[in-house]
Amino acid sequence: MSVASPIWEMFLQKIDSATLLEHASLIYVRVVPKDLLPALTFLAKDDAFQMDYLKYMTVIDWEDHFELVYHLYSYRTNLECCVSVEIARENPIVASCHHIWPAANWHEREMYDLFGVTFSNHPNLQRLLLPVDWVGHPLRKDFVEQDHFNGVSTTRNNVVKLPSAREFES
Amino acid sequence: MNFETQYINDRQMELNMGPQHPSTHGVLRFIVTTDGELIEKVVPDVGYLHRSIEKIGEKVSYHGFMPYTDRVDYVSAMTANHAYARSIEKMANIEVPKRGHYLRMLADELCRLASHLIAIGTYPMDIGAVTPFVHALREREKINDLLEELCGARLTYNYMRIGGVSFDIPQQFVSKTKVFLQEFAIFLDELDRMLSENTIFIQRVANLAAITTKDAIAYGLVGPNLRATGLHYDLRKDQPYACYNELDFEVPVGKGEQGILGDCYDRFIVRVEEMKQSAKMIRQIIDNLPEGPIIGKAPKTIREKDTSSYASVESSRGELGFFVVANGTANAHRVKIRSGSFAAISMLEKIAQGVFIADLVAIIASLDLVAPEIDR
Amino acid sequence: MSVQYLADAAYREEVLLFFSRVIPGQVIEAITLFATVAVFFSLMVTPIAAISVYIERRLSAKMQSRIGCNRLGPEGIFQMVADGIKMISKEDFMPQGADAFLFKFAPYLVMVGAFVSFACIPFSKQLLLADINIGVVYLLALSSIVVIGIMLAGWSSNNKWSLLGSLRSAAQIVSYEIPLGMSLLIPVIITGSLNLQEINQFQSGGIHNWLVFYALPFTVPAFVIYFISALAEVNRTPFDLPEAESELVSGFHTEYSGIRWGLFFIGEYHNMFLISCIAVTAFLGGYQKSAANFPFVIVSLFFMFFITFHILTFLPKLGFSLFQGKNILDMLMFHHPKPMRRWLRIVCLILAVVVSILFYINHAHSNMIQVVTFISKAYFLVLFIMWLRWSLPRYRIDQLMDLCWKKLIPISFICLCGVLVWVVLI
Amino acid sequence: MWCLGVGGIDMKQYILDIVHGISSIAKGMWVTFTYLFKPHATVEYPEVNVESMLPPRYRGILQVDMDLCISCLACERACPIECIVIEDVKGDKTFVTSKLTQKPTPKVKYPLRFDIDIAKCMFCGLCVEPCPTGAIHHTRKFEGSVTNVADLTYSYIRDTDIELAEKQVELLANKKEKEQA
Repeated sequence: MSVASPIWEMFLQKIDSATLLEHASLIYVRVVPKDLLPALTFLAKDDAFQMDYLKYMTVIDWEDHFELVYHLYSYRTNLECCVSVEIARENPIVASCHHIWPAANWHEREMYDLFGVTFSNHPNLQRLLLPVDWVGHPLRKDFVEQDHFNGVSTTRNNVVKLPSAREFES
Repeated sequence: MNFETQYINDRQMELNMGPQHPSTHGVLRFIVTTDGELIEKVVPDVGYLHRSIEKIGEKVSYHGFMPYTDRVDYVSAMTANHAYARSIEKMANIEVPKRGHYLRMLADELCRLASHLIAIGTYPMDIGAVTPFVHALREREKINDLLEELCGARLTYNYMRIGGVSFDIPQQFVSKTKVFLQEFAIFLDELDRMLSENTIFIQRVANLAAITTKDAIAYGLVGPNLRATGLHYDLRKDQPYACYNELDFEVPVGKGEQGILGDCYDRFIVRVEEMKQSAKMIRQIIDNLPEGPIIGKAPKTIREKDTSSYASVESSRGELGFFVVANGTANAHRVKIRSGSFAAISMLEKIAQGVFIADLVAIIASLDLVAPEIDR
Repeated sequence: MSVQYLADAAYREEVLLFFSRVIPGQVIEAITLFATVAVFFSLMVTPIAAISVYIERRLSAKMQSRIGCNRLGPEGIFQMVADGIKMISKEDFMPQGADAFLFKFAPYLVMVGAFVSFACIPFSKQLLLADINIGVVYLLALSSIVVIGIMLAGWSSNNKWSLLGSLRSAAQIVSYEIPLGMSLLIPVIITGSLNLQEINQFQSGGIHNWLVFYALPFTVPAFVIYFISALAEVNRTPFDLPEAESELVSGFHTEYSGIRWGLFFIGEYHNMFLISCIAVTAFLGGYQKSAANFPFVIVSLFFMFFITFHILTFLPKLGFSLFQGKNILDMLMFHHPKPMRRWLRIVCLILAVVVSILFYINHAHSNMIQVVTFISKAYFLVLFIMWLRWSLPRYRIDQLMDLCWKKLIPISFICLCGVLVWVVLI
Repeated sequence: MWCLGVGGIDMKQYILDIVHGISSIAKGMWVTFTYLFKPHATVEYPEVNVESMLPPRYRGILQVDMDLCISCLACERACPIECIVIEDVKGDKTFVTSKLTQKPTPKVKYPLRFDIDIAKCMFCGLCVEPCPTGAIHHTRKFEGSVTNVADLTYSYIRDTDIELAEKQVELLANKKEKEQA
């Protein structure tokens, strides 16, 4: 399904601020944050697309901004595309799309946990993988790991670098 | 997830199932509010096995990341290798020779057998029958011996390289696989007699936590769990990769023999059928292995400029995909791993309502959840 | 016929005389009875429970294509001793917040329920500890003591999981007592007496006199129902819900350790042997002489010779090496060479067959032969229970209840009425 | 005797369930019974020498053959965990026959320290692949239990290698003097 096919033309008229590009045979729909939700609902509900399967949602940290990627696929029309949107790095707020795909519930919680992206009207936005009292969001590029967590040191001295390594009796 | 144990009312109590519990597969924890036997609400608490493999992906070169992909799903590690290799090959458009594809398929199918053996072994053990588990492990040991001969390791293989595979098959590998396939057929027949028709097993498992196809797709369920709901979708058939189109095999789909379509029994039967299909495929692969090199031309250090690629493989727990974003340096900018168990456990809260505690254990086992895939 | 064989020893009169001035007669009677039960027990039944622990481990290993315990002593026989020592030497702590007195008291209740009900089982014509003329009622009463013990254990160990386990077992045992009682009534009706000794005398003669075949369409299902509900009484698979490892960690005895856990463990194996003894006395013609005894006797004699021969051939080697000063632990890891092991098995088998034929010929005279036939028949059922455990999954609590109330009780009613009609007409 | 369908339960189905139940349980138990006569599939580990049973490609604990090592640091770069540490010194050129290609490969740098932290190593085999002379290779040893983790840092340098390194440095030094003179 190349980019120039009629379906995508119809999509562009519907969501005019979107731009299409292609990486490694995967169609990217770059969208402005304002009409992220309309684009997603259109892709999910429209009978030309019927993208009912949200493969995953992820955030890419480009040092100056976040890029939020939704990878969608549809079982009926065998269409696949990535909707991506650029959001600010400092406390980004995005509308949650768990009402369209319930699968998004846990993906959004993981994004909140590892990147710090808060999703508005999410039913239960808490940390998913990390302990409740963890400070910071590890997958961000500027994350610095404290050397103690609840009194447990998080670093192990690199034995190899010490000069006095022991003799190996082969 | 804040869990001060509130005192709900005099009829309900909060039960902590896991992370040290005999029947949570790997390190998972379930906060169960129950009145003793019937479960009112299950809240899974994950993250005990979170090693942040995605952060390691940003620190290690493309070739160096391959051993870490084994650790994403250590029960069927070959499929994770295969998915990562395909994603990088797609990005840097590297050609894999035909024999390389065939060896990859052989390793994938052997690993699918090993993983399903664990799935159908631990499933009856959680329901009480201990012997099938030990026999399933005995068969899995034979597969581990074969894979050990092929690539040198038993669990975390690191067998595939970007552009192909690292070793060719040793001399008597084909005859040893044939001997294994015969013994495996005997085991499958025993398994049917011991479990698939056993009334206690059927009573315990039929009509339990049935999932409709619509809900499964909405929650992103994949693999045998999705096929058990009746949807005929398999990556190897619908988006064929690595010469799967040259093999002939059927995709088993749940038929609702013992009760509602998509219940725990269907998930079990779909996995047993898949093992038969995989055994058939292995026989076809070792019969007509093409000649030729086993690895294509892949540059020593891969440097890709701001492209990203996603490739997925039908692992034993459904679609396992790697989304890799490159930024021109020798290391990947971002590696996102999409795994089957993550979707399955996010659905547990919905399907495990109003069941018994004994059934919750059976549902967890039927979804074939594996902790490393959920927490990555 | 109320003469107790062992209790009739000479010392009873002096004891009576000495205490009669202090304690009334009946209390002394009861004390001497329990004394003999305790002595009899340590000699006869506890070794059988210990052997069945070892055999269950080896049998389950064989069924799972494993080897099982074969390190301690030849063929791993001293594993029994090692288990015992471990149980005694391990520390048995009490969880914080546990109800101290009940926690300590629960194992004894379970143990008493299992041990004391052996008093009325007739092992042979003379070897019967207490010729209680209400034997069957005595047995049913004791099985409810075990329920109290399990509930106490579950409640007092201050752990939600064990509380769940004990409540499950209470529901299970109480509801399975009805089919148990029903099916045990049938031999009582046929023989007309509650006393187990008379039930057994009624079945003398060959296999055709066994009560199982007495009113065929009704007593065979009654035996099957008795066996199933006895399994539920004892929490063995497919009814081992109270200690379901995969759900409730290990049910009511999660918090126990050391000898307290040991008491539960021994209690379980005693109960298993007890229900098979009752089944044999009530339905399968107890110690009576019959041609059908051959397979049972051969198997159990083979086991006995197997264990004694291995210990006999091991002792000189042990003595010799002790003389040489080797330390005992290495010696215990002793294996016979392979050919010798095969030879020993063949010799044991031949000897078992010959001795069982001898037993069959002069069966009526000696009391010991009757005991051996009775135990080997009971032990065959114990092996069957073990075989069940390693091949069947577990029932859920509501299916368990459904099986009991919807299937077992109706059928046992039908059998009971059938036998009533049968006894009246024929 | 008992008219079918009384009391709301279908009598035929009731009996069929019982018959099916007993027959399927009996089939299952027959399978476990047949296992009583089949040989065991397990191996008694301490008695049986498992190392000899392992296939030739088994990836066990690493071993480095210092005579072949030309200290090209390929293995140190390839290791994703960075658990290999090599310090070397430049010396006179000599030739070493590589185990893989049997061709003489030039050896310019001489290692003074070659340590691998086996505790961190995941035996992935990525270091063995790029080695030109096949110096670093897997053995079939897998028993790596030690009392102190530091004991698992194996250092493969022997005294002869250090003397060889010093000798080559002097050779190179006086060769340089000869060129300047």
